Amino acid sequence: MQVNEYKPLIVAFCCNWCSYAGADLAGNNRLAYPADVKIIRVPCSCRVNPMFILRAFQRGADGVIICGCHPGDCHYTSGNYYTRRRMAALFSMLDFLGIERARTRVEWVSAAEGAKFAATMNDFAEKVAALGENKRLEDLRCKK
Amino acid sequence: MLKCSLDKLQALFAKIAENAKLYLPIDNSDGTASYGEWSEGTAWSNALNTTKSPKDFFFPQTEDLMKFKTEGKNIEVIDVRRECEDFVIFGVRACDVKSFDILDRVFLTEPRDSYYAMKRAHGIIVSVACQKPAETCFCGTFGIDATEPAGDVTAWKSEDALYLRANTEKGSALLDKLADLLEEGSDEAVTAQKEKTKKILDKLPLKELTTDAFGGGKTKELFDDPAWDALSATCLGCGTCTFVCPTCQCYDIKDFNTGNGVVRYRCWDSCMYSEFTRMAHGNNRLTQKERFRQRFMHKLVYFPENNDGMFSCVGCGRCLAKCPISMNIVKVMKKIGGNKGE
Amino acid sequence: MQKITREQLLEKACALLASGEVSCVLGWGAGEFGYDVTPTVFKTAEELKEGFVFGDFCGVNFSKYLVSKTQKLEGKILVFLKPCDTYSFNQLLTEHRFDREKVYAVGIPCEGMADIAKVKAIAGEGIVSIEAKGEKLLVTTLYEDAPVEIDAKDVLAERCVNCKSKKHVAYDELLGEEGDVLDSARFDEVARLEAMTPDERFAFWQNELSKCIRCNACRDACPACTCEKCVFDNPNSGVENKSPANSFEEKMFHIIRAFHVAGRCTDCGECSRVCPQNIPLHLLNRKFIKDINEFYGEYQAGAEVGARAPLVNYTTEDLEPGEVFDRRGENA
Amino acid sequence: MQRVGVFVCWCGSNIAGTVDVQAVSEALKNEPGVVYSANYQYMCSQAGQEMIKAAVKEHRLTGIVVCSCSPRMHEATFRKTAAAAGLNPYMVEIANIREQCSWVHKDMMTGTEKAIILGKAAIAKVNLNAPLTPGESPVTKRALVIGGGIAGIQTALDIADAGFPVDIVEKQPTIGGKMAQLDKTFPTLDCAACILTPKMVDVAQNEKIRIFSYSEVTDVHGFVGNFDVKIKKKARYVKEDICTGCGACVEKCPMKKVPNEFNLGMDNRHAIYIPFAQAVPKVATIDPNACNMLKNGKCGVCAKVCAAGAIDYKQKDEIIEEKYGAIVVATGFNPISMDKFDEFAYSQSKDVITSLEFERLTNAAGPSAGKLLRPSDGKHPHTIVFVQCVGSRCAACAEKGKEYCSKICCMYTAKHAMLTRDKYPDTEVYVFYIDARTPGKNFDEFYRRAVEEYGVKYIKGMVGKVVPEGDKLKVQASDLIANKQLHIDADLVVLAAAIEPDKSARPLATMLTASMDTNDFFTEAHPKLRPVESPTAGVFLSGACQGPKDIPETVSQAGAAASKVIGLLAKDKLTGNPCVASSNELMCNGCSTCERVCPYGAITYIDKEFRMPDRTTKIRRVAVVNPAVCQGCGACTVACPSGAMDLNGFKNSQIMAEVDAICK
Amino acid sequence: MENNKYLREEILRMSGVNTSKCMKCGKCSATCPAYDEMEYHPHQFVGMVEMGDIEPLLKSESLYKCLSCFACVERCPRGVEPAKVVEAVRLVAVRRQGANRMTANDVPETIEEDTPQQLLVSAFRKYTK
Repeated sequence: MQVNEYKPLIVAFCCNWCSYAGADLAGNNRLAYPADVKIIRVPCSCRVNPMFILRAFQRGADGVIICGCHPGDCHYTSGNYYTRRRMAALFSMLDFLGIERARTRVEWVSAAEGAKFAATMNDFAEKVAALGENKRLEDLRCKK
Repeated sequence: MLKCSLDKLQALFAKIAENAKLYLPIDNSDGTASYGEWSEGTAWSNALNTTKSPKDFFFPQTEDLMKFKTEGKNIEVIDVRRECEDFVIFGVRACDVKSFDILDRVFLTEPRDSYYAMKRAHGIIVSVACQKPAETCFCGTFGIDATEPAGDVTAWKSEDALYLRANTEKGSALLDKLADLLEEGSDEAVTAQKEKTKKILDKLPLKELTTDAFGGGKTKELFDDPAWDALSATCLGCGTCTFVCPTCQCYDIKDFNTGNGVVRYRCWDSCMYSEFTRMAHGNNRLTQKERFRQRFMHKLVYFPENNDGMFSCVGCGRCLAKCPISMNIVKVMKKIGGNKGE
Repeated sequence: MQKITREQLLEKACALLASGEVSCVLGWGAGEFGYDVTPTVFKTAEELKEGFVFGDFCGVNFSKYLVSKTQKLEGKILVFLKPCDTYSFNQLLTEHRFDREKVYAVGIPCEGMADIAKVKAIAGEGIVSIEAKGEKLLVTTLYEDAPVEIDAKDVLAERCVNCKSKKHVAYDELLGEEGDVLDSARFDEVARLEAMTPDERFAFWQNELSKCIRCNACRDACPACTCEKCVFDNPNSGVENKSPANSFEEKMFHIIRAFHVAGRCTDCGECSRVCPQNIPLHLLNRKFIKDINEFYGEYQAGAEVGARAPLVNYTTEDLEPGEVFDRRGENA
Repeated sequence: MQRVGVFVCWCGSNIAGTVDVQAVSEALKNEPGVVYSANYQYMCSQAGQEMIKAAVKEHRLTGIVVCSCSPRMHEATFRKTAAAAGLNPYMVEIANIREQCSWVHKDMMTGTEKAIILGKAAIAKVNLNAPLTPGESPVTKRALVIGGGIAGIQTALDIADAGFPVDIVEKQPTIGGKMAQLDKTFPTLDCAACILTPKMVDVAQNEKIRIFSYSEVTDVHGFVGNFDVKIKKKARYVKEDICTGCGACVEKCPMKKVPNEFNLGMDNRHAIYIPFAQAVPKVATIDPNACNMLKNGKCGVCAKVCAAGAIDYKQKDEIIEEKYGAIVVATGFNPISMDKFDEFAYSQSKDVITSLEFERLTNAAGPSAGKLLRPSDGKHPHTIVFVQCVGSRCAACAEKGKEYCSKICCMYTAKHAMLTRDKYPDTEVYVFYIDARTPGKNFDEFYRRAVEEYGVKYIKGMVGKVVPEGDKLKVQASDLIANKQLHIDADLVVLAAAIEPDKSARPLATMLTASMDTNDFFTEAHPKLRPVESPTAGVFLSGACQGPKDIPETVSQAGAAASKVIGLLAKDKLTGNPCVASSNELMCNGCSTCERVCPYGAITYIDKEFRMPDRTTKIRRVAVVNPAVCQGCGACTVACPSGAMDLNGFKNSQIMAEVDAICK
Repeated sequence: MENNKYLREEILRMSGVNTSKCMKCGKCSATCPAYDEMEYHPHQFVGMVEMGDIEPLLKSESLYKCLSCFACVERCPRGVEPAKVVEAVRLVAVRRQGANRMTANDVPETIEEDTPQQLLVSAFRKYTK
């Protein structure tokens, strides 16, 4: 019997000004990345509440990535600096609880970095796929 | 009276576990005990009581009631009730056994709660008499004899043997299955054991606590007692007392949207919470004082009023041990009503 | 150092009540067995003389009560603050949670409070009364003929063994001598967990958090959790939940709670003290504190009023979230 | 419940090539709230838009989901369409099925599946959308310029030129700033006073401009278009409107030994003084710390000699309250203190001076009337050593120097060296440099001229120490190219001190809630694209307060800031972005956490009375977001522990609904 | 060159200095009191270690001319700490030869009669680690 190839579900939060535009640029340049990466547009990476990340895992995501402007380039001047601290603390805590490090990531992608966006998503999807399904932060009720 | 030598205890457990799941108090690493499923080698805890009461077996903290699924404009309702298997709860103390009577009053009178009833029908309770009551114990206040617990089977533990007596048909059936490991025993050891325990029960610091001031019909007298203010002044409004209480039975029903359908479940709720029984018009009890009063008035006045004088406290002492601010029913009983100044 | 006595506190409280400086006293009320002390609002000298106690079981952090009590009670409130409580006191002031003018804070030195579980482990069950005698505790039980003598040092609560400071950072008046900020080993246990493999850590927390009964005692006792409405109680927050239906919800609650108090938690240890299931919740908070110290420089919440907490601050040179792990190295 | 219409765009074959648009619109038909679903070749075309408008009418739609290209492309288009159909424009959501789906996936099945999920997410979001209306606020047509140096002057002139009233607040008794103290300006070597003072006069004569000299801003409230500012006009004990600036009082004042700050303390002034001849306003000021009359009530000479009767010893500080639509910060810079640089013997010898002091020494109006004489003995120096980068690019110790390059020193040092050699060809001039940085029009040519035509000895290396010995300064330095240690007996050592923002900038930034970097330079809204705006709306930056700058740069930035101000003041009303944060006051703790992360100072606190459930009332501090100032980043929403703060258009519930839909 | 790379890293590790911070201003050498005695000067130590050109330094007498007065450390505007680099190179040289540059017996000949005892003691502390 053939086993279905496991494909991780990835939620990508992208800031409107840099990373979402970077994702658009990846599209313009037809740079492929896995279809299991789904993007949610937020005004700024600092809009991403840890609750959203946990929610995604609860609902079946296998990896969550947050993309924002490069430090210093934030449209709102300081949003991504807060993101950087919040996520450093949060990811460290998830690691402390024994949740795999490779399931979460923060990446800075500018509006000009379509190639970086695609490469990042390919790499992230690969790393998450290597971990297999998210078992440590899953909610069985939400499984099909 | 039947008897099983203590060195055959594990064999006894194994025998029980052949036919039904067996749950018993197990020691935790932090000095507390909690109910867990027996598997080979699992030791029975000596602890007086578990932190969480065994009400979980019949009325778990969360319990799925049903599921819905929407497909287009149609709703499909899925019954999640399943016939459950027999199970044995071993080592239940007198107070906790009594708590089941109280829960039965709530869940088994019409309209019967089918979820509770199902589990209750399949649960076999093996109680065990207390030998080392704690300072927080006051089951005597509610007429419970710690040395003579009810249940399907009652057990007494002596130096070398466990004495067993079936009280119900379910109990007899259980003991019949264990016949190979049991022998006839005399009452003497048990009587001696009881006498010894009674001496300690007589020394308990809360021995004098009475329910004289409480019971049905006392609402008017006690409701506006000025002492409620001071008693409730520092209550945090957490649910610790209700969640460790063997008799608290309030629950909330909630829907959880899984994305693939909705699970309707119930979970324990606490009258100490500000959201408790919130309705369209808002909350009934607006201050912590009113919520605090509700909990104790319910246990000591309203419940007996509706249940032939049965108090809905069994004196297990869990809330005395666990309340973060050490406020509890005993302090309430001493300040409210006739016990004042005692 | 001279230990502070009940009589000293009583005298102070009665004097302040008599002078009209304060209208009530937030203090410790006597219990049934010597260890079950209840925080109590005393309004008269008579009430104080009858019910006020002070001893080795007065661990309650009163700071949080000030949020509601300064709103509800008329006049000034006298509150006794141990060194660790003063940090919470300051943090609440930083967050404008109560009116400083309505509080008269008396700092009292603290040699550490006892953990009743540790007392029981030594003296056994059935404790009827506990009496302090110098550095010793005399424990009378149902099962021992003579009182059991215990060294108070041997039964210190974990948070007191690893006390971070004997210095009061806020008070109107200080009784006794001022202490110092201490070098404590409070992060050792966090470091021990960090050194485990992820699988071991997962197993550890899975086991601990599975005990959670969501009684909310940790939240309701926490001086940092003073939200008018907690997100977990708010049907519109999207994370409202009343009971841990499964292991995800257990983790969710504790992760979010720890995150919400990160940078604001003063490490007073109330969460672990009140947990009926003995879950070492303080380790989650300490993990955040340790990380913040390591990533962004030492920070003690509540050390000064008005300080900007690390998670609402930044520098342009902060480390990247990915570097957190590079720095710690791959363990396992 | 929303009535949602779904419109799937083919975008020719751009989308339809890899996404089965028919299947997508079919699949989305059954989603909750959807009452209409269609697809069309080009949704953004006239016909496509008409189709949407018709559907809104026919199906009484309350929300629209367009599955099409990126919202960055056509969100505005479809919002207009919705508005034209009578819907609130913010009831539109876009599912990006082109850039983020059809263009990155090759397989039809994959593309279709993903497009359906993205569509579901957009539907889930739009179901929770609420109509949003951008707020409007009026604009006070008056600008405030803080700082009266060349930056402030140019900004004020340009704004006034466009017809808007401008006030300049200057803390010194005169405007003019640092430029007034300079002698010549690089690279053209025209005299600073010759080009600056006419501008100062223009300011004085311009009817649209008011000058508050000897004044400070003490309080700022409000927001873009509506600032309420308090200005403290310090008592100068001279009635400004009466004083003619004749100078009789100055001449007669017996208190003559007050160090003259305009000449950096290298000579003295009187207790009553006019900083320099071309001061604007040309009005005398009494230094209260030096005046005998003010200190002891004895003297009163100036009052006696003043024919106009302008002296008023009883004058008090005055607070002026004014409303402004825009604020320009032009607080400028200062050289850093040389106290920590013991190795250069600055505090040991009068003959070790800073470059600004050198400017005064060579200035005709300076202490030596323009003759280059040693401050110690008034002799002509024959060997002069210039040291660059004193305190600049200094990463070793934050208390000592600055990590950044001060940018102007290379050029003014070349100027000083060149002018010295020009006027006094017998002087040996050494310049010790680490790098000579001369990017700028005609800058490098200027520096090369100093070397090639004027014979200034540029030595790559740093001075290690300066030791005064007799009337000489023993200079020990490195010549890195010759690999030698040099020992020079110098007569004068000139230190190119790093420059730092004026000390008044930090408290001002706090008042303005404008952000600053670690060096106390104001931060610009975007380093490349919005260089003259502060992140705080309505606050603009001009000159060296934003970073080290020379005069040409300062003037061009001043003009840019002015044009931004004019653009703002030209509007009668400001329309905000409706996707702003708002606080639910019932849940707000008033803890100030959100205030701390807000980059715009959009959050303030009020004490509000609440009726409690138990019918008592309680006054609580709660946050209020000013929608005119908030830019909608959402930093506050995550900082808020109680979840009281939410962001319109990107509410917690909306984002979580998207997450749910995607993960389903 | 492999060896040099290793050596360079070792020196950087031992000294704790980041030589790449150097801006080549020469202030260290400008301030160095032993400059004239040295073949390679403080800034050259920093520059040569950064380039991995370390062998000449190891062979140079300059190593022992540095007085460790730390003037260069004090004056460096970049916080590079050249004296620590010199010290580290010196340590490498001493380790290579497996002994100190001089033995105690070599010392008396080289000192002047009025050299203070204090100087000898501190010199010994320094050079016999």
